[in-house]
Amino acid sequence: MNIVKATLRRELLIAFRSPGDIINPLMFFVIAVSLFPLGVGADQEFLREIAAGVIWVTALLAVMLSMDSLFRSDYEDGSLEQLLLSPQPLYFIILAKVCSHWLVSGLPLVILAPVFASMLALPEQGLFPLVASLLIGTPILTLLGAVGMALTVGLSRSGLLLAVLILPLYVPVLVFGTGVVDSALNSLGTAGLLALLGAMLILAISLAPLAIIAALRISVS
Amino acid sequence: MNIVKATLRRELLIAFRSPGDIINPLMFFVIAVSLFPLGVGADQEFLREIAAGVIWVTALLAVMLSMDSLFRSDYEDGSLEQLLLSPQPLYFIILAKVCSHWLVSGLPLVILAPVFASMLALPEQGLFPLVASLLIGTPILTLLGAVGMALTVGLSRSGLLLAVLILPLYVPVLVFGTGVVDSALNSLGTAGLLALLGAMLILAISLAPLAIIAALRISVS
Amino acid sequence: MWQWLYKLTSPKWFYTISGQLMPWLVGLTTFLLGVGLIWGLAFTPPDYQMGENYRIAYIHVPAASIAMGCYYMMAIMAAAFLIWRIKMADMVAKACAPVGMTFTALALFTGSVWGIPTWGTWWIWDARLTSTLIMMFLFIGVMALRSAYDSETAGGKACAVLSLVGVVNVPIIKYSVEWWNTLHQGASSLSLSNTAANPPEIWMPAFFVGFGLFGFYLIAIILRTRNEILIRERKAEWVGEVLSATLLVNQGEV
Amino acid sequence: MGSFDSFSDFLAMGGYATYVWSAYAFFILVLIFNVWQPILSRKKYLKQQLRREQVQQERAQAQQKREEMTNGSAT
Amino acid sequence: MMLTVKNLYCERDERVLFQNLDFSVAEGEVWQIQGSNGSGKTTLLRILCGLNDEFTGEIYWQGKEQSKTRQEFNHEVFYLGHAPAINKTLSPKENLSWFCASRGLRNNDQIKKVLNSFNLYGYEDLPCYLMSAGQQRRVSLARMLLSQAKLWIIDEPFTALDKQGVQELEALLSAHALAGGSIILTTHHSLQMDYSIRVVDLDAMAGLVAA
Amino acid sequence: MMLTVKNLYCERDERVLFQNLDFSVAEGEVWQIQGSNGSGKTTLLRILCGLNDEFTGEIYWQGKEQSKTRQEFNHEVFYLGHAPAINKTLSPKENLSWFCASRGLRNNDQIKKVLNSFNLYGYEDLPCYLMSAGQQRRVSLARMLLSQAKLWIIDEPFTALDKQGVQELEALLSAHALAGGSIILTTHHSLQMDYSIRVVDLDAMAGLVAA
Ligand code: HEM
Ligand SMILES: Nc1ncnc2c1ncn2[C@@H]1O[C@H](COP(=O)(O)OP(=O)(O)OP(=O)(O)O)[C@@H](O)[C@H]1O
Ligand SMILES: Nc1ncnc2c1ncn2[C@@H]1O[C@H](COP(=O)(O)OP(=O)(O)OP(=O)(O)O)[C@@H](O)[C@H]1O
Ligand SMILES: [Mg+2]
Ligand SMILES: [Mg+2]
Repeated sequence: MNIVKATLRRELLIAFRSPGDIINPLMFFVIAVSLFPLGVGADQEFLREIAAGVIWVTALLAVMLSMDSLFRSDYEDGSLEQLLLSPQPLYFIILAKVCSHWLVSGLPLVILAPVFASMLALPEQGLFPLVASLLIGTPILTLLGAVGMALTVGLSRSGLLLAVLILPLYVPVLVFGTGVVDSALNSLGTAGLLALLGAMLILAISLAPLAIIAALRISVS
Repeated sequence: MNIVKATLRRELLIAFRSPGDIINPLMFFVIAVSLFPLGVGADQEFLREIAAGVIWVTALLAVMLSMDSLFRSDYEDGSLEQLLLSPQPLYFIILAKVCSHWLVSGLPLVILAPVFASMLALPEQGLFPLVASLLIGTPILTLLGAVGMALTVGLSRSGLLLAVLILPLYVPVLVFGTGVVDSALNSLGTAGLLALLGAMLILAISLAPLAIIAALRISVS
Repeated sequence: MWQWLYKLTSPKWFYTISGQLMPWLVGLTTFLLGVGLIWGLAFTPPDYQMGENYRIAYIHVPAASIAMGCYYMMAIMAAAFLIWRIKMADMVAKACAPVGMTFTALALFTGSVWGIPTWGTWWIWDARLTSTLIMMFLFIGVMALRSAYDSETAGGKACAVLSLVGVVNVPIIKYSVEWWNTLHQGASSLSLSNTAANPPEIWMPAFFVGFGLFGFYLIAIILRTRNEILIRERKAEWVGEVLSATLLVNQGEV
Repeated sequence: MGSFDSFSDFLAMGGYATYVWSAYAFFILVLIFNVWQPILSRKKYLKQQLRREQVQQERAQAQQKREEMTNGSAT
Repeated sequence: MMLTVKNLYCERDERVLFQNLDFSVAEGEVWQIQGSNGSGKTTLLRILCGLNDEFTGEIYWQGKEQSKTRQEFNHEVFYLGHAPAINKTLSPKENLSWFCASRGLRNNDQIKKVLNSFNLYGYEDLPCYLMSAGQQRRVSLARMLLSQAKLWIIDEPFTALDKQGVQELEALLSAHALAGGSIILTTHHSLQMDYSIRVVDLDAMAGLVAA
Repeated sequence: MMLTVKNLYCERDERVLFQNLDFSVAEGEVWQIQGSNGSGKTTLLRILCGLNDEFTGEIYWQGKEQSKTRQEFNHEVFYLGHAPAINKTLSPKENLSWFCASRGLRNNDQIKKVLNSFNLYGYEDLPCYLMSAGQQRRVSLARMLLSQAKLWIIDEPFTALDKQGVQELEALLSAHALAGGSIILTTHHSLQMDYSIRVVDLDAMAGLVAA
């Protein structure tokens, strides 16, 4: 698919030209994670218990807050209209856009997560499950967030509205994601939960773009 | 001061006309606080240890994210220019603006905090110190956030930039704020720490408006 | 004295003087760093407690203190820019942020690496570590703000305001974090080995590396500032001459 | 080799080789970055300046040509 | 007939923008939509190209109902709205190459030629935010030529163009119509084309909603 | 002389917008700043009222340096920019009453009268987002009368006004000047006032930065 390649190329180029879009979600993640030990105390014993939960919740907030750059500038400069009038299959264009957004805002979090997890004293056997769960979970977050963003991009001051709309939808991902790490720490199998997350991802990949397209049509008109 | 009264009146009117500005930070706070038990596990013993920290970190994020509505619309419709050209003392106008913003976005958090603290099993002797620390601490957060907002209001795509700028500056408030609750739970005196927070508030009230004015002049020109 | 300070605010003077000074500075720095590093790495006896790994101190300690100094320098330059509108001050402040960030990163990295054998973990939420981490965030924040502005002057002013707000906060952060930590866990278990109590063979190389690294810090700042001068003053006649001269030389290779 | 018995001893750093040498490697990295990046950006700037001059010349020539053509057709 | 509009009706905020609107655009025709500010020109163009469905009435594309031949319609129609649809961090070349891909074309070699013909030589690789409003407009218009569409629907194409740019664009529009293409456009500028132009006047169509 | 400008120079993006600009505005004078798009009219007005300090040269207000008499200057000068400075969730009355407070005036009773004179009778308590662009503009202009300023600096005041609105505004400007006030304005519309108007033409002032 030529259009998928072209869209990926375009989005990644834009992201690398305005590095804030990549760095800021990552920095938000890093700073917010560092706030927790300051808030709840630096006791190692204690930190390891909350490490996975804190990392997951913060990653979730970072992904949600990074959504703003997905459709906003396209909406404002009229590219979104052109996109909706494209004769190429919209489903794949949207998927490529969301995918590249995940690559620049979600993937760096996943890569950096183990560093901060071990700063929060997460035991070693929890590291790999954490990364695996984030790797499968954050794309779901990005897809769901994209639906919310598509719904609110036409509103002049969306701000925290997006948070109120999509945070509740994030709950299952959070529960299963932290569940994976929990099972690993309790020496239980993680395959089942990861498979469940995988199934959710497949569901999101197949349905979310349709919802996004519908939402974008509403926002543009 | 007539102008202070008039500014308070105007800001509160605007806030009550667009209730999202009041409800959304509160909803964000509520949802984000509820995510933590889901993320770190619902064990009561354990939740009580993190309750104060989680409430403080979430309140801090909510305040930070609510800042967008402080100067954004004034910047866009040109009111900010008029404000900077006012012959009245700017210091007090700005202070009145920030104060009314705290009244609609910070105060509700403070009022709702004990409810969520007890949902997170915070022991009773921690409730009053928590509220007291939030009552003194959130205005500091609002003032510092206003400086960051004033610096970024002119940028077309600020996004998470505000978070990167001001979250590090929030650290002392967070540390002293949770310190108050901690001391109370360990049956130590809280007066000293609260006095320290109060001193920081006075410092912020006297210096932050100056920084805000300087930053707004930069953003508007 | 005043005249000299006044001269410093002239980009042209800074450019020429720093250009003349550079070879000396580079020579001195290479000498100090070279002697210090070789001495420290190979010729000082091992520490009776930590063995060989204390050799990390030769870079860790100066890196940390220069990073902190860099933040204060940035704030002073910010004040000079805001109050007296000295353009040179803004150019130096702009150079301070990335240099300070890399030095902070160096202190963090060497400290963490050192922590693995000595503390058994590469990170604890100790007061000094936490405040160093936050200082790194402050540097990154300043850089992010500047890159978000299109206009050079507006970005400079905004960064100046932020640096000053930050510098008011730095001591408060340091103090608060120190206070916070002692309540939760004893800092005594982490007390860092005291260089003053050690014999001169151990701390002499530290002086060499320390001053050498400081020299390097100056070089890094000067290099960036010189670039900035060329870019911002490109319309000045003397820069035009410098540019066309270097362009002529470079045309061959480009 | 100073306080070490042999060069391999020096490399081994009393068993702390990974820590000491990785710290020094990062140190060298920081040194290189802080010199290399400004030099690189200086080169880039010079190149850009050169290209700008070229484009300006080309545009001036193209403009001149167009003017000549329109003048020619007018007379 | 390429595009046929039957009995179109649209209202907004209690005000009828147009009603009983009928017209057909044939090959080689240029239609101008006229009307004062806020009379509904932009709204009409967006309805025609399918971005707005708050209307009643029928639109046919080459005899078939427009909403049922979307893909084909999108292939053969090019829309340019008020907004330039140019990403400012990308260069003209990058912007246009994505545009070509989004229309399923592979004419990357043509991009440079088209840019030259729009007087953008030397700007191909400059990020668009460094360009003036008029130059950005030219990049936006360059897509018209690349699109290979039969019908161009363009909203205020002359904004931000200087005198020379206006003349060139008028020549381009005439050439497209002469080659058998069709054009629907709005403009506040008075067209100076050697080509007969048909007009829809929306001011005459407005009215109040019957209570 | 109310406002004296000496040797003003301003450049942007390598382009000199104006240089060696000198003029003095006396009481009862109306000055129009002319120039094509992007020639620097808005920039000049913002410099004059102190919102922009990226310039060299001197500005005097009633003989004193402007930057040293800020408070007095802000009292006696009214600026209206491109943006209307109207909060859309507030009603005209609420908007204007804050404006009065921000200038230290207590003329709440006048607000209604002024609104009536701007043909906004019945709209005093409607939130502004329900009003048309022209009506919003009138609310914005109403502040001119309320401000009690001697010098009005107004950027494109005629935008979005209908014919009648334009006539009324022109009459208002003349009246202000006749009463001894001064005006500096920009407009693309050709003024039809019975009043002699002085002109600064910025197109003549532009130039390239010396290499
Ligand atoms: C990530 C971990 C670490 C960070 C961020 C860090 C940071 C710092 C800072 C900010 C200073 C102060 C420099 C000054 O005041 O001039 C310092 C000094 C010092 N650090 Fe570290 N450090 C870390 C780990 C370690 C470790 C593991 C050791 C050794 C066991 C160590 C030993 C020292 C010594 C000996 C000094 C000099 C002490 C003094 O002058 O008071 N550091 N470090
Ligand atoms: N999103 C919207 N929601 C509600 N009403 C709208 C919307 N956009 C435009 N309108 C109203 O619809 C009417 C027609 O607007 P439209 O943009 O079509 O006018 P236009 O003829 O293109 O004007 P212009 O000459 O200014 O471009 C206007 O009265 C406007 O107020
Ligand atoms: N914030 C800015 N930063 C840099 N350049 C700017 C900025 N705003 C405007 N300019 C440039 O300054 C020049 C003058 O702009 P200005 O807005 O003063 O023009 P104007 O005469 O008011 O135009 P118009 O008739 O369109 O209102 C333009 O070339 C513009 O590109
Ligand atoms: Mg229109
Ligand atoms: Mg203007």
